[in-house]
Amino acid sequence: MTALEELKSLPERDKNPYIAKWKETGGRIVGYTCHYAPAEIIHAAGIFPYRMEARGCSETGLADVYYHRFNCTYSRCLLQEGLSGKYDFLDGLCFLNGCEQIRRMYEVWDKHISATDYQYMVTLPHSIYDAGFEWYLDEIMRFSEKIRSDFAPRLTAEDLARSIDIYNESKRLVADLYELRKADKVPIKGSDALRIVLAAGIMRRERFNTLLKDALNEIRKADGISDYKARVMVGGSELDNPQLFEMIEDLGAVIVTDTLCSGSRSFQDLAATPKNGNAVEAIARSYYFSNPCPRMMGHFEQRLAYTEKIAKEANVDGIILQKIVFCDNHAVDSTMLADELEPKGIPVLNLDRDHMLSDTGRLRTRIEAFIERISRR
Amino acid sequence: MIFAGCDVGSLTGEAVILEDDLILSSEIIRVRPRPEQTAREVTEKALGKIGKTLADIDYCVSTGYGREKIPFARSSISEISCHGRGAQWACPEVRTIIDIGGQDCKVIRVDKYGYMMDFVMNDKCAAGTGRFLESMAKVLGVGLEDLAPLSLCSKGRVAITKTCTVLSQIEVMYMISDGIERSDIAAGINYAMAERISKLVRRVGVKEGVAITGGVAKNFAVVNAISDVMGIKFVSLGEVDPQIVGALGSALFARERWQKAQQREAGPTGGKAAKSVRT
Amino acid sequence: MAEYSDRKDRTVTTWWQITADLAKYILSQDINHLDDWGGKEVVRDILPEVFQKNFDMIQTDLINCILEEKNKETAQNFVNNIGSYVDEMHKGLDAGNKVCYHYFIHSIEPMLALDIVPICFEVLSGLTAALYTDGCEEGIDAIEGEGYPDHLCSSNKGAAGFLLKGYLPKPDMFLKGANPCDASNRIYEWAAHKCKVPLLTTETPYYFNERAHRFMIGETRRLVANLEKIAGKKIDEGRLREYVEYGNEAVDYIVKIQELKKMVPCPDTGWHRPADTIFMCQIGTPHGAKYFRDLYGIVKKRADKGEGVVPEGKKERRLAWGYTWECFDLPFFNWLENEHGAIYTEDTLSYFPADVGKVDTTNMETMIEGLAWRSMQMPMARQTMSFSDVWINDFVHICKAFKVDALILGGHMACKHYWALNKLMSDKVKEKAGIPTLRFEFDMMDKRFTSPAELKRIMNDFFATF
Amino acid sequence: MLSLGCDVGTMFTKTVVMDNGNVIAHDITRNNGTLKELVEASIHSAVSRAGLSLDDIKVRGGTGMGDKYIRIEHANQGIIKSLARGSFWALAGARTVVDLGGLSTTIISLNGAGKVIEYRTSDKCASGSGFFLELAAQALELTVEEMGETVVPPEECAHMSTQCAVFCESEIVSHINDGIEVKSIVGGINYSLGSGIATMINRLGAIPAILITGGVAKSRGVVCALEKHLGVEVVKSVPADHQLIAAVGAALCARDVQQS
Repeated sequence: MTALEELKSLPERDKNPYIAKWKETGGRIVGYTCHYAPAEIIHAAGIFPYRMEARGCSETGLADVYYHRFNCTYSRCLLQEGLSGKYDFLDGLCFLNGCEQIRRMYEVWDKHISATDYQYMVTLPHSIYDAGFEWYLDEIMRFSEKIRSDFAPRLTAEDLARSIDIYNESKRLVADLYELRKADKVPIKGSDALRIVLAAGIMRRERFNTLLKDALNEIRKADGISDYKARVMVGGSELDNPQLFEMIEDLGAVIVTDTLCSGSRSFQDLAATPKNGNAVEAIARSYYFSNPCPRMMGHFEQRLAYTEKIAKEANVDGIILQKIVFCDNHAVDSTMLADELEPKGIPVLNLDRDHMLSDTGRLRTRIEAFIERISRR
Repeated sequence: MIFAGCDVGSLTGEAVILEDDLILSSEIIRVRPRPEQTAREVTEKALGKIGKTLADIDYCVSTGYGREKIPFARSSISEISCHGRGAQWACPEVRTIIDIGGQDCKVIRVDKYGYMMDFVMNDKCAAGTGRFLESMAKVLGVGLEDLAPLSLCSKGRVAITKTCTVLSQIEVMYMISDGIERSDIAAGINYAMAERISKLVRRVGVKEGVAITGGVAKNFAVVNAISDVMGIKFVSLGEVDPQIVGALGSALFARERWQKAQQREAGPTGGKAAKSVRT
Repeated sequence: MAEYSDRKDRTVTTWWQITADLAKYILSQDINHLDDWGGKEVVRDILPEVFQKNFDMIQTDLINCILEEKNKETAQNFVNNIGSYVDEMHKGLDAGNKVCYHYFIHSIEPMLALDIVPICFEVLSGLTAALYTDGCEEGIDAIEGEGYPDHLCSSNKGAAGFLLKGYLPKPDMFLKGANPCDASNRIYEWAAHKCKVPLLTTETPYYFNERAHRFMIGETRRLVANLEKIAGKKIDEGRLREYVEYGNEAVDYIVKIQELKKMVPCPDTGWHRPADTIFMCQIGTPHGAKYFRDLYGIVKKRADKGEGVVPEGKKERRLAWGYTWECFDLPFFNWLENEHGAIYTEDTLSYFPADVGKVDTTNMETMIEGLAWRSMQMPMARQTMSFSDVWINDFVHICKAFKVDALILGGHMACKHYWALNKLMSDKVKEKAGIPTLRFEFDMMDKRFTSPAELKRIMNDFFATF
Repeated sequence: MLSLGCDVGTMFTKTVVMDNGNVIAHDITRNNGTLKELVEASIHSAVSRAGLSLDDIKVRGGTGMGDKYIRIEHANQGIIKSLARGSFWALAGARTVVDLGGLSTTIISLNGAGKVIEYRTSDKCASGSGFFLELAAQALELTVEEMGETVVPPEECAHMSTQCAVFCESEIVSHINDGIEVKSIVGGINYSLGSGIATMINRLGAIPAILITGGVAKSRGVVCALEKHLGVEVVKSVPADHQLIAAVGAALCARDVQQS
C-alpha cells in the first residue's frame, strides 16, 4: 500500500491498526470531541489524542434512551458508539462545551459508560476577546496540569514545544494539500482529501506527517481531474463521513476546499513557537483565535469573510452548506451566509441532512440540481 | 426530429413528445412499481397517440425520482432544472416557478432563458406536497380532484394546525367525527397547504412572473389560497398542462443535447457548443 | 380614555397597553364570567370602540379565568404591571433613549441607570403568546419564512419575526449572555446583524466557585463599560443604587413567595406563574418591585388564613415542572387546579435558590459584584450554565422541599439541553424523591405544536392513574 | 356480573362484553366515518353477539383518544389506567406493559399490585405505529398481517434509514427499484420498529414480565425484532385479542368505580 492509499483507507477501515499497535506497547489514548480541544498537550504527554467520530453509525437505539429525536443525529450517533462499546479503548476523554448537544453528553457518558471513567471538561467562552482568552488559557493550563499529574509527571516545556512543531508540520502539509487542489486540473478528489484530513485525527501525527509527505508527492504526479461540471466548496456541520462528498462528486462536481471543523478549519492556524517556554499559551492562542465556529457569538462578519476568502482562493463555482437537522448553530449560520453570499454572485445550496445520510434520493436531487445550476457558465 | 421528455415522479409519470418547437403529444399515468415500467408505458402511450414508437425518438432525457433508471433515455437531468425550463418555454415571462409534486414542493427561480438560478425544496417532511393533499382527500373520502370544488361550499374554514401529514390525517378524522362540514374541512386543507407552500416561496423571494406547476396546480382552491396568502398573481402557462411541465422541460433539454451532439459531430469547432434555446 | 399610539413600530406594545386597560375595565365590573354579562358577543358590542378589536384578539378563556373570584386580585396586579411596563417603555422611547433588546437573564439595573430602554426579547414572544388567541405565531411564521429553522426556540422566534415585520421599536443594541443555549445565541447574532447594531455579549463561566464569580464580575464591568459607551455617559452610583434596591426588593419577595408555596395547602394560584417569570425581566424597576410586593401580599393573606386554591373537597396534588410552563394557555393551570386539584410549585424558569441573596449597595464595587453573582443564579442561567447535576439536584431539592407529588417533564421542543438530560433527571428524581414523572413534548409558546386540548388529555390520562 | 368496555382509539374502536371477568363477546371496527355512530354500532354489535341487550349490562366503561364519543357512564377511564387494569387482568405478574397502538406506543411500569408506577407515551410522531405499518404495507402491496408474519434474521434485513411514516414510503419504493427483495424490506421495517420500541422500554427499564398489547402486538415480525433488541423475552399470549386489552381495562375500571 502506498502512503496515499494508507491514508485514504484509514478512516473507513473496520479496525484502526494504529490503535491496536499503540495499545500493545502500553500506550494511552485520550479522545476529544471538538476542534477546540488542545490535542498538542495530550500528544506531548505521550498520549495518543484521538478525534472522536461516529462514522458508519447507522442506528441510535441505545443513545435514544437518553437523548431525544430533537437532539442532532451526530450527537446521538456519537453517544451510540460510546454506549455500544466502540470507545472502550479510550483511557480518557476530553470534552468541550462546544455546543450543548455534545456538551450534555458528558454526564450521560459519566454515568452510563463505565469503560472510560476518566473524563475532563475544558470550557471555552463564546466570544473572542481578552478576558475570554484568559479564561480559556486558565482552563487549558488546568487541563495540562491534570494531564501532567495523572499521566506524565515529567512533561516538560520542550515536550510541548516538540508537539507544537509536529502539529504545525501537519498543518503545513495539509495546507499544501489544499493548495494543490486549487489547480484547474484537480489532482485529488475532495472525498479522498477529506479522508486524508480525517486520518489525521485518528493516528499519531508523527506517522501522519511522514505518510502525508509521501502522499503529497504521489498527488503531485497525478493527472488530475478536469472533466468536472463544477468546483464546489463544502461548509457547515461536523462531517466525519466521506459518503456525502462521494455523492456530490458522483454527480459530476469536484470538491476543492471546505470550511469544516473536521476539515480545513482544524489546520488553519499554526501555533506560534513558544517564547520564554510558555508553550501552553501558544497552543491556547492558536485555537482560541482561529477562525471561529458558529457557536461563537458576534463573529459572523469574520466567518463570512473567511468563507468568501476560501471560496475565492479555490475558485469555486458554488458552496454547499450542509447541516445536520437540529444543529442550531449551523442552521442559522448557513442561512445567514447564504443571504450574504448569493447577492455577491456566489451560489449557495443549503442542505439538510442526517448524520447517517438517510434519504439519499432526495439529497441527490438537491445536489444534482445545484450542480446543474452552477455548472453551465 | 422527435424528442421525448419523460418525468417519473413519486405519484405519477409524464411524457412529452416534441418535434422541433411543437408539442406533438403528452401523457400522464399513475406510477407503476418500477420506474422503467412507468417510463416505458407513459412514453409509449404518448407516442401511440401520434402513431409512433420508441424507435422514432432521436433523443430522450429523463427526469424525476426514477430518472437514472430509464434505459431508453440518453441522459437525465434533475426535475428542478426541467420544471424551470419547461415553464419558461410555456410562458416566457416566467421567473419563479412553484412546483408541487407528490412528495416535494420546490420553488425555482429562472433567468430569461429558462436556466435555473436558485431553488428551495421542502426538506424534512411531506407537509405542503401532493402527498399531503392526497392523504387528506382519502380521509375525507373524496377524490383528489374534488377537494377544490368541495371547498367552494365552505361557510367557515377550519384550521389544520398539525404540520405532519400523518398527524393531520388524525386531526381531520376527528373533525369529521365531530360533525364538521366536509366543505369547511376541505377549505381548511387547501388553506393549510397554501400556507406551507407560501413559507417556502418566501425563502426564494417572489419575482415577477410566478407560475405554478405540478398536479396540484389544477387545484384552483390551493392556487387561489396561495395568491391570497402571498398577495401575488400567477401567470398562465397557456395551453400547457401544468402537470407535464417537468416532462416538457426534459424534452427541451433532449433537443438541446441532441443539437450539441450534432455540432460536435459536425466537426471540432473548438470552444463550447452554442446554447441555443428557442428557435 | 387613553390615546394609543398607531405607530407600526409600537404594534406589539400598543396591543399590550390596550389589553391592560381593557382588562382593568372588565375587572372593574362585578362579574365572574363573560356569560354573566351576556356572553362574548354581547360584551364586545357594549365595550368602548377602542377596545373591540383588541377584545377579539384576546383569548376568551383567559378573560374568564381572570374573572374567577380566586384569580381576580392576582389579575389586577398582572394587568397593572403590564400597563406600567408599557408606559415606562414608551416614555423612554419618546425621550429618544437608546433601546437595548436583551436576553431575559440579564440584570437591567445598569441600563436603567444609564437611561437605556431595556426590552426583553423573550417577553415580546411570551406575553403576546399568553394574551392573544394567535399568540406570537405571526412572528414565528415570519422568521421561519426567511429560511430559519423551526427547531429554534419560539421565545426567540416570535420576537425575531415581529422585528422583521417592523412591529418593534428600532434597536440600538442587542445584549446576550452566552447561556443558556446556542439557539438563542444564534438568533441574537442574526438580529444584530440584520439591524446593523452592536451585539453586546457577556460570558457565563461553567462553575459556581470563587474563580467563576471573579470572572463574572469582570464580565459585568465590561458590560457596564460597553453600555456606557453606547449611552454616551458614565453610570451614576446613586441612580444605580436606587434601581438595585428595587431589584433587591423584587428578589426578596420572589424568594418569600417561593417559601410560602412550600406550605400545604399551597396558597398561590397557578395561572399567573408564567407571568411571574415574564415579569422577572423587570427586576430593578419600581413596577417590577411593586408586582412582586403586591403578589406577596395576596399570597400571604391566603397563607395566613391557611387557605388553599383548589376547590373544596378536592385533594391537593402538588406538581413541579421540570422544564418550565407553557404560556399560550394560562387558564390551563387554573383548569389543573379546578379539575384535578393540581397546584403549581416551581419550575426551571422561576426557581431562585435561596442563597441568591441581596446585592450589597454599599458602593459601585459591591453592586457590580452582587449583580454578577445574581446573574449567575438567575433561573435557567443557573441550570444551564454548568454540569447538568446543578439542574437535576435543584429538582431533587424542589421535589422534596415543596412536597411535590409528581414532576412534569414536559419538554420544550427547541431545548436541546433538556432533551439531553431528561432521562437523567427522571431517574434521579425517582431515586431520591420517589415520585413519578410525566414526559411529553410541547412548545412553550406555540400552541400549534401541542394544543391546549392535547395538554388536557395528557393530564387527564395522568391523573386517572393516581 | 356483566360489564362492558369500549376503547375508541385512533384507528379502531374496540368493544368487549365481560361476564365475571371473562370476555364473552367483542367487536373491533375500523374508524371510518362518524365516530359517534360508529361507536354506537360497535357497542351494539358486541352486545348482540353476547346475546344481550345493552340494558342487561349495568357496568359500562369507556376509554381511548375518542372517549368523548362514547355515550355511556364512566366513559373516560383514562387510557393509561385502562391499559394497566386490562394488563393486570391479562397477566397478574406483568410489571411492564408495552402497548403498540394505531398512532402511539405506550410503556407502563406496574408495581406488583398492578398500580401504575410511571409511564411513557411515544413522541408526537407516527413512526413505529400501526399507522406506519399500514402505510408501509400499502407501499409494498402487502397486508399488515402478511408483513407481521415475515420474520427475517437481522443480517438479511434491508436498512431503513428514515423513521418518518411518510418518507418511509419513498424509501420502500427506492429499495424496490434497487431490486431489494420485499422480504428483506419487510424485515428492515420490523427491525427498525423493534429497535424504536426497545428504546422506549429502556427509558423506563425493561422489568419482566413484559406484556405486549395493542394491534401491532399481533405482528410476529415486530415482536421478534423487539425481543432481539431488548434481549429479553416478552409475554405474547393473553387471554383475549391483544387489541382488546384497553377495552377490558375500561370495563374493569368501571366495575371498580361502581363497587367503591
